[in-house]
Amino acid sequence: MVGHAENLLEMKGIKKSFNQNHVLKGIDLDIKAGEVHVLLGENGAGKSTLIKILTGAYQKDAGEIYWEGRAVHLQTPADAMRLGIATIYQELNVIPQLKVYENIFLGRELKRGGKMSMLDHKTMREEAKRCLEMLGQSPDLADMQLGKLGMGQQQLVEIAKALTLDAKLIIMDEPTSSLSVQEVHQLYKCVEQLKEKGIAILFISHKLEEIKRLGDRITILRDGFKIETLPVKTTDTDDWIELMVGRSLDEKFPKQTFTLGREGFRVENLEVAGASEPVSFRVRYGEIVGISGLVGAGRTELARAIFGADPRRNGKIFIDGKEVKIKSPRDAIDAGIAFITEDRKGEGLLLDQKLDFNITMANMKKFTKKSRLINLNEIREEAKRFIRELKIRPDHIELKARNLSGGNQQKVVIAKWLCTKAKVFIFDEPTRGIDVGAKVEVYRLMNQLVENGAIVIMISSELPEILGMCDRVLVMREGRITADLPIKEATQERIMKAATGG
Amino acid sequence: MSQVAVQTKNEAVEKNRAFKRIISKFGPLIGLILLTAVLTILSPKFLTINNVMNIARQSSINALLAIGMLLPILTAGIDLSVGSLLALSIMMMGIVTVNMGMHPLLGILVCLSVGAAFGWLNGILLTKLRLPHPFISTLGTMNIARGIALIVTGAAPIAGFPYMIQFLGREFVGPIPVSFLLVIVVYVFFHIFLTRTQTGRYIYAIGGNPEAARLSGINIDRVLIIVYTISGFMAGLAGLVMVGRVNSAFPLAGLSYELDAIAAVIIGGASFLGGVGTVWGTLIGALIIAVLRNGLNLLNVSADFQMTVIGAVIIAAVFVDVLRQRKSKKA
Amino acid sequence: MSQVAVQTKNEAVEKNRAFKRIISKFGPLIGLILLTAVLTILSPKFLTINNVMNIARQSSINALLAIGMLLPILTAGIDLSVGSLLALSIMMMGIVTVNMGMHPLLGILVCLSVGAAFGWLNGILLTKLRLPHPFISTLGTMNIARGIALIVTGAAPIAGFPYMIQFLGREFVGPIPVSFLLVIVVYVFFHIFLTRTQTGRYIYAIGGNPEAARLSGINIDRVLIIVYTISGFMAGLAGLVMVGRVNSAFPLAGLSYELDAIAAVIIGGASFLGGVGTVWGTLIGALIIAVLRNGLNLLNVSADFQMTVIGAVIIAAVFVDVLRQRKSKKA
Amino acid sequence: GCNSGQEANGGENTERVAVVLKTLSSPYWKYVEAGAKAAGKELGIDVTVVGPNSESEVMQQVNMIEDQLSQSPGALVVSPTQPDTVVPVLEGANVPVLLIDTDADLKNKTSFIGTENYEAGYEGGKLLASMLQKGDKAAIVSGALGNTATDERVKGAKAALKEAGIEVVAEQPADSDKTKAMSVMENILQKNNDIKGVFAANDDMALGVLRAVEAKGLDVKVIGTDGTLEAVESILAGKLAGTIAQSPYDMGYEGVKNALAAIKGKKVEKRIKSRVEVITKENAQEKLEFLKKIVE
Ligand SMILES: Nc1ncnc2c1ncn2[C@@H]1O[C@H](COP(=O)(O)OP(=O)(O)OP(=O)(O)O)[C@@H](O)[C@H]1O
Ligand SMILES: Nc1ncnc2c1ncn2[C@@H]1O[C@H](COP(=O)(O)OP(=O)(O)OP(=O)(O)O)[C@@H](O)[C@H]1O
Ligand SMILES: [Mg+2]
Ligand SMILES: [Mg+2]
Repeated sequence: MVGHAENLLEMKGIKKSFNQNHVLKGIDLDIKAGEVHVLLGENGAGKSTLIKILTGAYQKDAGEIYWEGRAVHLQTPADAMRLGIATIYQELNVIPQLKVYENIFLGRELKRGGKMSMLDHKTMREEAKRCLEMLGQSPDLADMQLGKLGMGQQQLVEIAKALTLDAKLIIMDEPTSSLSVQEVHQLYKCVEQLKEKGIAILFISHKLEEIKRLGDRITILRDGFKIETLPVKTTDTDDWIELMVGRSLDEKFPKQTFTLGREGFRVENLEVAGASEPVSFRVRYGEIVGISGLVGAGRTELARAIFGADPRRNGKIFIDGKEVKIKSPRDAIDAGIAFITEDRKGEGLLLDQKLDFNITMANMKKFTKKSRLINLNEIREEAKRFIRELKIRPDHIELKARNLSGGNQQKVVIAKWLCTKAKVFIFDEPTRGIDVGAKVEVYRLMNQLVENGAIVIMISSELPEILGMCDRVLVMREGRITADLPIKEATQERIMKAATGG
Repeated sequence: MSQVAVQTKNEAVEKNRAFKRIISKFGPLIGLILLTAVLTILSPKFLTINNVMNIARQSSINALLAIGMLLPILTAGIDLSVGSLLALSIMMMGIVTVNMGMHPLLGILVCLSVGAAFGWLNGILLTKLRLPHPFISTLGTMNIARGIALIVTGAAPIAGFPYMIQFLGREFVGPIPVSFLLVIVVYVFFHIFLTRTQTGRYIYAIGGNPEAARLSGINIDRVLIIVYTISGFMAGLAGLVMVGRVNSAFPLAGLSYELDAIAAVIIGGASFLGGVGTVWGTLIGALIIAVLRNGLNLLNVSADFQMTVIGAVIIAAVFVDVLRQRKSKKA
Repeated sequence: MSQVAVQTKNEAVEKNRAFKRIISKFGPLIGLILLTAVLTILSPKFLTINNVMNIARQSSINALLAIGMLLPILTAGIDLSVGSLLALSIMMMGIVTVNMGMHPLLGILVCLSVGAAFGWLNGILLTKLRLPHPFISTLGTMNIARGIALIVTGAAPIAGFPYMIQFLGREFVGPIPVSFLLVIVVYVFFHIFLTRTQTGRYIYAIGGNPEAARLSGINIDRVLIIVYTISGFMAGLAGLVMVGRVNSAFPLAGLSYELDAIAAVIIGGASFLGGVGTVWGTLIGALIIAVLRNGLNLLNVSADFQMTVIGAVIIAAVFVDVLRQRKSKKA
Repeated sequence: GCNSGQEANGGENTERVAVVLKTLSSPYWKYVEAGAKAAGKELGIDVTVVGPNSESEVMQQVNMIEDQLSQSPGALVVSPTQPDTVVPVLEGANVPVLLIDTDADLKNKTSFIGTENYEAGYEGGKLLASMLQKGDKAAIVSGALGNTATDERVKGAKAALKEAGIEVVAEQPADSDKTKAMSVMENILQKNNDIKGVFAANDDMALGVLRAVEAKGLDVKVIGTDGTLEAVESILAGKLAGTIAQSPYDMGYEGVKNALAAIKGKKVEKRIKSRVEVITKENAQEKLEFLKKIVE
């Protein structure tokens, strides 16, 4: 049996299960040269698993893969790379200790001569610089140690890495999830250029607008099956959603407006490292405040400074008008602050622990009895409650966090902080990697929090969600707040202007 | 009817899963059972009550050190100083009780607190001085403690301890050595500590992802100091048992015991990368080592071959575990 | 004018930064310099050419082991077997050249290949048998190799090696010992290997993030096998130098040398978590240890204090580095 | 060796003697083993010789004694590493117990066979002093501190040197390691290049010391302890000045022989002295031939 020659890639009847969990139950997929093929499905639908089979990172249980009409066996990532498949994985896969240009060329370094000769650092550096510029980045980045960059920039390095590979197919698993508007547009441009060159792109995303903009065909997965492959341009996003979740979704941003109360949270003269002036802002009860800005604008740094995660020289923090002294995350939690971090793997999860452990770990006190022992039953019950509420799947608490899909991991991190019963919630990119249906759940949750008298601050690089869910928007640039806009006055243009300074 | 069939199938799957969970929990046990089976066949003396009690007694010092070592390893650290701390603790106890003739209880107190105090120092060096890895701080205190142990009596051993001090290492309840009962009690305590207390869980959290732990409000420094203090304390306790067994304290006691303790922890399924490992695994690790040594002695394997065999069995014991895990994953 | 001022300031900042980069690169050097200064004040004999050459010679065995050890540590591993491999390599060389009277070159070949072969075995155990951590596999081979070294000659030493074998460990070029020249050559080689070749960079990558390395198409198993083979090979080479130094091979040679090698690597600024560490740091680490031992001998520090002092200096050396880094971060 | 013993007894219930040594990983203890096995062969009994991997494994030795006792041997011959540590376990033994090489304060022991290490060290010190002038400077290279055997030897040597008016200007440990001993000696010579003699607490260290001395081309008398083959060969070659041999072979032989006597209920002397041999160039040849014979 052979594949169809007109397809660059064909996957037939792909099956995969982890232990008893049947993730893929026979998936067919074909990709043509020069097309952008989108994979859509709920969190845990098996998208990442499917592409990991394609890249040789996982081994399939059954099925065939044809490359340019010929059957291929992909045992290792190197096999796939050799065929001309480049991949940007959902989770960052970088070496923090190496320099940016070394990361970009990792696995296929340039050499001065033959196979055994020494590396050509100079050319690699030059190439890396060119590629970074193409993505709208400063070429100086090439010589930085990768670990020193923020999430967004690290993600850009991953993209650069895929672009420099002379590939026929580039797989992008939620590449824009940690990028902000500007970088996203840069990426779109790249994708279009690649397409023109006849390179195929397999694109995974939960952002429907970008799918609409970039995609040629879309394949929808549900419950381990391929539901349908449709042309993107002639179908409606609402139809996709229905195919994907099995029912229709009434509203994407369930914004609720509450009556504004008194001031609940205030930051005064807080210095974000490297900024020319300190940051001050306040949040009132009944509102959701969004913080927008470009990658590296210092939003995460601001949040970390408030939370006591980084040392902080100046600045005061007030909750309900009373100053709280915060020197460490412990102090912040005790003062009633929760910080939902952006990097779920690095800062959020214990990958080798079970879900109940992860969900309850920031609030162990609550489960500790007078005997100083922890009530394991209560922990389990509490975890089950959150798993139900946030629709985390698979839903057994015995599972290790490592074995969850990206979006479900994100939900676990959110659950951990909801469990602390804090008064102030700082969400840093809370919906990164979450599917459309689940996003709505998270937004509802925010509404609920506000309704129950909590303060909610949302850092986000996604303008639609800022515009759709917030009552007020702060825009940051270079560590400063450059705009403070009520939602009525906030338009995409005004926010971008404040973010870029242009 | 098909409904029923599905249910039965699901139940079977559930049972199968539970069975696998047990297997995977008691994984290293298989290695121990295999080893025991082989030795029972090779030597008729092996599976006698007398010899089993020998093994229980012989394993107890390492078992106590190993459970102390489990904590640093769970936090992705290590404690190389335990052997030296054992020596220093018992020398100090000897000075207090034998040379100075003070009350044995005071001696025991000294023994345990010297261990704990040096362990605390390890923790301080690591957290407050921010030395890069406990390998270095504990390598340092390993030398320091051993040096002091040698200095305090000019390298002379101390013998003739009071009965009360010898009790733990020497006495029996029926056929069972008190030292092994102590091991059981200590292990149960640590099991509860690690699975049912806040600090215990924090130890796993720190090993699993220190940054996530810190951002979840865990005071890492405090937990690490507790961890190393406990490890030091256990070295003192192991020393107490040793003194009971041999009724003497000598400054080279416990030399390179850290290796056996670490081996027990790792054979028991813990990971150097932190966050993974159990109390019962560690016990089985310690028993595997003791059974192996005892078996080779019973078989009169010559010393040079013993080394080779021990090396091979250490590898084999861990390999059995690896095979098992691989199988359980496949199914 | 203000334009110029800014530029000058920038240049100053640039210079300052470059200076800091150098400092941070040669960090452990400060510890070495401090130590040297103290010893020079304490003993007039210390900073003489003769004594410096003594130190160079005495450091060479550990320096060779340490550079081999750097590789496993860079990959977040460890190699406990190097001391035993050293012993086995030289015993085999002794059997071939002295007992069997074969050509010295063949002996050298045997010495190096025994080390490399066992190192390769370590790599295979780790990668193909998938043992959980090299601590276990190399603890196993450490015992196996030592056992075999004892068995092959029944614990008897072998003396009377041909000149060609002794050359490396014994001869001088002018006042400089050949063994130290060898160290320099080897270190330069490793510097190039680690910074300028693909495999060298992969070693860092694997230590930094093995999963990312794998997904980037790096054949991790292959690199790890190379790493442990090299470490074993260096044990053989260190053995060759040792035989040259003492003109005999004995089965207990190299006992616990792995600890000194590991200490040198870590004092030199490498991290157990992998991905961090340099060749020159390791050299300085090995020199610090040798200087310390030499100084204590010169000062005739009594044996019991020596251990304590060594422990304290290990901690201090690393602490100086920590302080320096903290400062450079602040500024 | 033990198989032939069984044959000699024609299938009868053979007596079994268990010998637990400090270690079996050095030539010295191999000689003891050779002596014990030779006795077993000659007397037609079953002899088991065991010992830990190194002399630092004290508890392992105690465990080995327990494990041997649980196999009910006819008698036990022990050379305790840390004398006090074996007392509790041996006190409970219901078979004859003989100590060799190192004595212990054990009430129920049948006999102690050997030389005190102190005495060996003292002889070594005397030998060294006899080669030097009063007022000469000497150095001592000791084993790992806390190793009772080498510590005792050093004490003995120091006493003898003091009596002879030799000044000990340096005393440094080299952990019984040949290479370390060489480095230590290089460093000692750096400071004291007028040293005339060195006492090393074992032969391995003595040979390392000698190597350092030779490299400097100095005339320094080096005395070792143990009487190993390598040391004796070096003496014959005119390099090592001398060594003190404690007759390890005899200790092993006598240990087993007297153990059998004790089993048979015969009277055994409470204290059997084994020879201390001072080996210098004069008697080295003879010793060499003896050693070569026993290691075969
Ligand atoms: N290594 C693993 N072991 C066990 N289960 C796994 C493993 N990797 C993935 N899974 C499971 O496979 C299912 C599919 O995961 P996958 O990561 O492919 O989802 P996804 O479609 O990419 O979701 P998301 O949109 O959240 O990224 C999930 O239920 C997950 O729990
Ligand atoms: N650990 C670090 N070391 C050095 N520089 C860092 C570090 N973390 C972040 N930075 C830098 O600090 C700046 C602010 O980063 P921050 O993460 O706060 O930005 P952000 O607005 O949250 O953007 P992102 O979308 O990337 O999270 C960036 O230029 C980033 O490169
Ligand atoms: Mg995914
Ligand atoms: Mg951010």
